[in-house]
Amino acid sequence: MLLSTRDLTKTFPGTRALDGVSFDLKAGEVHALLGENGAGKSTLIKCLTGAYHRDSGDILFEGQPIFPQSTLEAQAIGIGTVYQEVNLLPNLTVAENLTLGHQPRRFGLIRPRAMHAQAEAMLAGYGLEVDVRRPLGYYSVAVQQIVAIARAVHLSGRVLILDEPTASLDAREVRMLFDVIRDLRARGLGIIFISHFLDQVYEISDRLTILRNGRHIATRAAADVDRMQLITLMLGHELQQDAATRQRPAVQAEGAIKFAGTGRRGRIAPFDLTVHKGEVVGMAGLLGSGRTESAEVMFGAAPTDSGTVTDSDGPVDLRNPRAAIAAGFAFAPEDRKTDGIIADLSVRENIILALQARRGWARPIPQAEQVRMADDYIARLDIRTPDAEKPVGLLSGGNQQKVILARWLATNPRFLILDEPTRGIDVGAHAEILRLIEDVVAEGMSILVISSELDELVAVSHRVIVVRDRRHVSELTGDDVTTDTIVRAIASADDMPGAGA
Amino acid sequence: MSIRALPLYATIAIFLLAYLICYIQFPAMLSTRVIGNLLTDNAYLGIVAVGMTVVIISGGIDLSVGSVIAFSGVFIAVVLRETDMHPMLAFALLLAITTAFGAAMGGMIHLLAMPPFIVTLAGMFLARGAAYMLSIDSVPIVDPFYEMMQRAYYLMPGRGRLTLLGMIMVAAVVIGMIVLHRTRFGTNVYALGGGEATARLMGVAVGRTTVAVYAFSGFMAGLAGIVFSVYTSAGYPLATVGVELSAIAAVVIGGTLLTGGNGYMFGTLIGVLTMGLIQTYIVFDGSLSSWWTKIVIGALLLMFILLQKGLLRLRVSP
Amino acid sequence: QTIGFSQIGSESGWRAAETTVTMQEAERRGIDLRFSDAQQRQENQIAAIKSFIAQGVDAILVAPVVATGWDSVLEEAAEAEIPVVLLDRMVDSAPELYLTAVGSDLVHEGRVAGEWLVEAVDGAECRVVELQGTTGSSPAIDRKNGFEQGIADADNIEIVRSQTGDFTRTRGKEVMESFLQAENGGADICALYAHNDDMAVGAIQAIKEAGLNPGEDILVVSIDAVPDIFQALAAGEANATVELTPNMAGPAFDALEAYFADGTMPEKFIQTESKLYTQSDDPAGEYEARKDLGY
Amino acid sequence: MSGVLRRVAPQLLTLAAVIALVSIYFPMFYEVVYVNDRLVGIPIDVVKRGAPVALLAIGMTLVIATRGIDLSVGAVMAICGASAAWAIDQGFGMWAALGIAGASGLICGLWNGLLVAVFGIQPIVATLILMVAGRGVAQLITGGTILTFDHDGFSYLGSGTLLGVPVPAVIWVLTGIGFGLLVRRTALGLLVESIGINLRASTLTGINSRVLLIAVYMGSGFCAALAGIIATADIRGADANNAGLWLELDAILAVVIGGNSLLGGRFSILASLLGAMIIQTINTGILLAGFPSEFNLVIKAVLVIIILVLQSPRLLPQLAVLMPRRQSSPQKTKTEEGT
Ligand SMILES: Nc1ncnc2c1ncn2[C@@H]1O[C@H](COP(=O)(O)OP(=O)(O)OP(=O)(O)O)[C@@H](O)[C@H]1O
Ligand SMILES: Nc1ncnc2c1ncn2[C@@H]1O[C@H](COP(=O)(O)OP(=O)(O)OP(=O)(O)O)[C@@H](O)[C@H]1O
Ligand SMILES: [Mg+2]
Ligand SMILES: [Mg+2]
Repeated sequence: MLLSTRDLTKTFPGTRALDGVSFDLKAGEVHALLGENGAGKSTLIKCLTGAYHRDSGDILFEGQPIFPQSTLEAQAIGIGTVYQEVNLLPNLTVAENLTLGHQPRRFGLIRPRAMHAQAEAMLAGYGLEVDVRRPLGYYSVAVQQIVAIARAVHLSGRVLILDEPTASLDAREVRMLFDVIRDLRARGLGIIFISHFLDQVYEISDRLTILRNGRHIATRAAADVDRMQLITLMLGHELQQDAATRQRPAVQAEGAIKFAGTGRRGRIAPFDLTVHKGEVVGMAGLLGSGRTESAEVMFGAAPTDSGTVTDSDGPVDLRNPRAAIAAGFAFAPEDRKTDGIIADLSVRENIILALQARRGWARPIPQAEQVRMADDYIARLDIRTPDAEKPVGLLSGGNQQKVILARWLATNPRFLILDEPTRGIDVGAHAEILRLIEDVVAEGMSILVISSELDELVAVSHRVIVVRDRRHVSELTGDDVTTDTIVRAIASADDMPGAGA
Repeated sequence: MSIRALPLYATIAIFLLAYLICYIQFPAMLSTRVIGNLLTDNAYLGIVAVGMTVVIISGGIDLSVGSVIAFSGVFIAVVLRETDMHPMLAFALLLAITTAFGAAMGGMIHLLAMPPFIVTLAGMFLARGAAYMLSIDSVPIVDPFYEMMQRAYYLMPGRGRLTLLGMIMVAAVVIGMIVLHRTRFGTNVYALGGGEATARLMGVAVGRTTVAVYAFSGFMAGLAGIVFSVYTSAGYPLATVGVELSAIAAVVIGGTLLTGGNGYMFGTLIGVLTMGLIQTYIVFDGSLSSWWTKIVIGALLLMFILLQKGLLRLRVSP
Repeated sequence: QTIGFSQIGSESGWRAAETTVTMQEAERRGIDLRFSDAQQRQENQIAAIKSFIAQGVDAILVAPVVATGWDSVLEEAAEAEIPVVLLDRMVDSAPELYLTAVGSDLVHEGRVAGEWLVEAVDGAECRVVELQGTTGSSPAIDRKNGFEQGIADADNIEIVRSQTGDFTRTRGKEVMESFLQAENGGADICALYAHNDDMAVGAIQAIKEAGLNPGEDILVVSIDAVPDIFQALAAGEANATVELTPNMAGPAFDALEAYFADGTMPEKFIQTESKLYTQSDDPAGEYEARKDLGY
Repeated sequence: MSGVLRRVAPQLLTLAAVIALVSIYFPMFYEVVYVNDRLVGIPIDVVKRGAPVALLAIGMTLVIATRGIDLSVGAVMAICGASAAWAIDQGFGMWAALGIAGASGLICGLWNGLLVAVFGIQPIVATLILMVAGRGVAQLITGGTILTFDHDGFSYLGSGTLLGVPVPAVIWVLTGIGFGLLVRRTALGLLVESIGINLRASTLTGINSRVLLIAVYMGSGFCAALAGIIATADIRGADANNAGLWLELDAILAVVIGGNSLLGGRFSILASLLGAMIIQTINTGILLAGFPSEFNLVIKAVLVIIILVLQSPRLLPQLAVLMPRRQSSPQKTKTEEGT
């Protein structure tokens, strides 16, 4: 065994994140770690790499017990890790991020040129066009993720750990990553791979370990479990399969919101878009194509500098998010850590925050009402938290996403913009969120969904807008909404006929 | 690289512009005398600002430096008065003390997870208090070695003096540049300023770096104390009150963000010279009452910062 | 004539008055006075003097914040042949580095205050509390020493408490309150000695608020002779003050004039009078005479 | 209520410890007597003398909760004191003086708030500007002198008593209660904490963070104005140079001793006020103890360091474990969670 744990236990106040977990990683295998949000996957790897100190249990590296006190020690024995959220430093250059801690030196001084060459070499093979001298923060989340992977791969002499590395990557980049992983596996590394995309799990993994509520449930060869069994192992029950049957209520004609020539210089070309009441509009495109920018413009987070927005009552004021919220808009952003959650506030406070902001400071929501709302949404969205008073920053990623959804649902908006709402969310919650979208749409809410998962878009959208190079290049409706057509629209060099750009 | 350096360019441009304006009003401002004075008079500030830059880039702040300078002067003066130690030995002893003092503050910040602002504020009280306990009176330093250091200057054409003290400051800046931009420690400092948790996950030895950062600042404050004691050939427990704020202002004018993770050592030198320029301009003008002096310093400070922000916005937006 | 004046700051009313008087004197004599405020920092003063030299002024007045550390800048001025006159505080540099110094003897001021107290209590037991100036400043040190010399021979007088009041009214009042608390509500205190009038004025308020009569229950003696203390003297709430005149510039300009005219070297130390004022010295009149001097 | 008590327990314990320490040197500490219609005693002195720092700490708590800091409060005190004294001197009367002083404080706060919220200048730097220039402004008003006045109504605010209690103490307690109610009985407290933790996310949630930030700095300016009024009324004169000198540091210290994080977010005004009283007890204790002045700073520094170390986030949990009252074993938490 390359790396194994015996009876690993880790407790946080109010939560037992790991409960006697035993786990083995062999050399030359890709071992997927699976489980619902909050199952303890990230906690397990953080204990393995010394980022957390375990309460009890053993960690063995090649049969020898190790006691990593810091990630530095883990790196020293050849464990490279990509942690769940992009964990590099945006203020350092790409090269500095890649080489931090092992910069080439002469007489104790860093040699910048050699450092840049080394960084470029580390990035070769990922098909990235970046200037390693630029600050990392200049690049998109996807680029940052790849840089993080490149760094971890470089550091991984023996073990590579990837905690949801693909959440913000598109298909092409995932393919490239998998090529790298296969290559490393062939060279005898042990690789731990965490993902909520079961397709990817089946594509790359040799074995699977399933955690639930901090406990080890099963370890199987990937070939021995089928998808349904796997999901049942993860959830502890079968997945209700009603989301697959697509029966959407027809969109309503009145109450549409019309964007005409809306745009912002340098961010997104002016576009026209009409969102009907009770309609789900999907938005597809490659990373960096301008989907988030579209959403920000539509929510007033990046105010428009052209065009008009109207509804049946006349012009809609979208000067800033506050105005947009007053007009009944809502926006669950892509980067929940920096744009979404208020980490130190409790789940309850995070849920009521948008509603409270809209009511104004002078009319506080009564405590009892707050508790009722929080409990209600915790139950409805199945948010895994010991209680409503836990700081939201301590929840697992998927549950944080649900809290943000709850925050916006609490304001009962008429137009809800969801930017990558299911990123990092487990299969169970994924299905729940899709069901939720159907529910609120049935009540007449309009929704714009931005997602890199085309299956998901196809499953929920009435209509899909395809974005490329910061322009809305085409619009697919009705039976045209299939993964195939979307992929083609994204890839095609010229605009499809009937494009609404 | 160039994007990160924009604030630095803006700072340099504003400084040159300001100098030009001063020159037009008072041609004597461009004499070697004034330039020499600018370096010498701000030597202690420049040195302490080098340490402060490192601290601020690491995401911290060091309020103790002004008191440490005062302590250093008193310590050296008392040691030289009471013993017949050679000044160089006293310097070494002092630098060991101030470095250890800085390291102790860094250790507290790291081990007890206490905010730097507060730890160094306590350090500021402690160092000043220690200076009082050594002597409440100002203690003159009479020592041939000191006289030698004071007289060590190169007379530039135009009777300007390029002094040893000024050169020590320039050397400190150069060392600071090398440490910050060309060592692993320097990159770790930037990493720490970018985000401590992330830096830790990336394998930066956060504790060691924090201690080293404040030790470096303590060392520089000690060095500034030595320079200051040469400058005034005395130790005075009431000296350099509020210098920490001047140093912070100089670092900020130099384009370093107080939030940490961004900035350049060279910018700090420009910031220090800018502060010196403001001071010189006010003296040359000579018509400001005590209160207008304060208001004008504040207003010029504000102007520099707003200009810098404006320039950056202009450059970034298109 | 252009003369540079490097002032310490404006930390007290007395110093503000000194600045005003200096400016008035300069104007009266048609001197172009370049004023620089050092905000209480010696390094600023040194830099200012150097800038004056670079500017090429005809003479420099300095009110040095501290005695030490002026050698090299004074040498620089001497090299540039610019005469320097010290105002109200001394430096410990070689006398040939400056033309003259105008000032009062701080130790002497303290001694005058002490001697007044010895006389006033006339042999009776007296427990004195002392409000010191800013710790480490030369007036605080010298006025303390002087007072102690003044009462050295009187065994009946004893300083029982001594704390810094930072030369300010607020702190003077606060510290006096704690003295009163600590000394049996003030019943055990016979006299107060304050290093400046501002602290005395604050302390007088504290004494009144504690239900005692300043000037009677507790004798009050202080130094500076600012207008407000004369009001207190007139009201019988203070007993004595030692004058420190803010007109240091007048004698300084006189000396400079003589020097420029025919190279007359003035005395190295021009001492101003440290006059003692008590309740019997027409305090109301003195107040009127001073109140517009910019104190 | 028990939540509040648990929050301020460390501060209460510290205060008790400091009082105990002082009373070793000064056993009469607890003696409070009623003479001449006023309470007299050291605790009374502490609550009276602590008024400026307590008032500043109230505003500072809010500013720090937004992840800012206000270095200008000392200078703002001087400005407001000076304008009040000027108004009295001009014979505008008490209420006009109070109005002018309060308005000056609000304007100073507005200035800081604009620099921070609109121009995006970092709080330390933005308020440093007013810290430097503010004293100049104050001296401009007083003309560099100590502007004295004789007005019994106004002096009452500094040295009067209400039912035996010094008026400054009444003012800070009422202000503390007022601000406490304002932030906790409305949603302001939550919104302030929110922008302090994550400004960007809060703005996206629809909080008017710009206006809120400005309001918070204005609140701090207002508290500084009250402190300035008290300081001026106390000595019946405005001392532009020394009023509130370095008090910003004591105020920040009070907020931190109150267990509030300098990184913004959760805050407790009550705890900050206790912090201010801890500091004032130390200050008064030093005066009473009768050490030579040159020891003052070292004693204060050492006490503050000890307090901060004992309250530090790393040590506090450990100390809690040492106390036998509630060992939080994992098992127990588990069952609690289950029920
Ligand atoms: N620092 C922390 N403090 C307190 N609780 C924590 C902390 N980190 C994680 N937890 C809790 O531990 C449990 C496991 O979290 P973990 O992040 O390991 O889940 P995960 O399996 O990685 O979930 P996801 O798929 O959403 O990433 C969760 O209940 C979470 O709330
Ligand atoms: N692979 C890449 N190489 C270089 N730059 C990129 C790459 N991907 C994105 N960028 C740049 O990153 C910036 C922001 O990307 P961001 O992900 O925010 O765009 P987006 O339209 O929101 O993407 P998404 O469609 O994933 O939401 C853009 O300026 C884009 O040009
Ligand atoms: Mg995880
Ligand atoms: Mg996006």
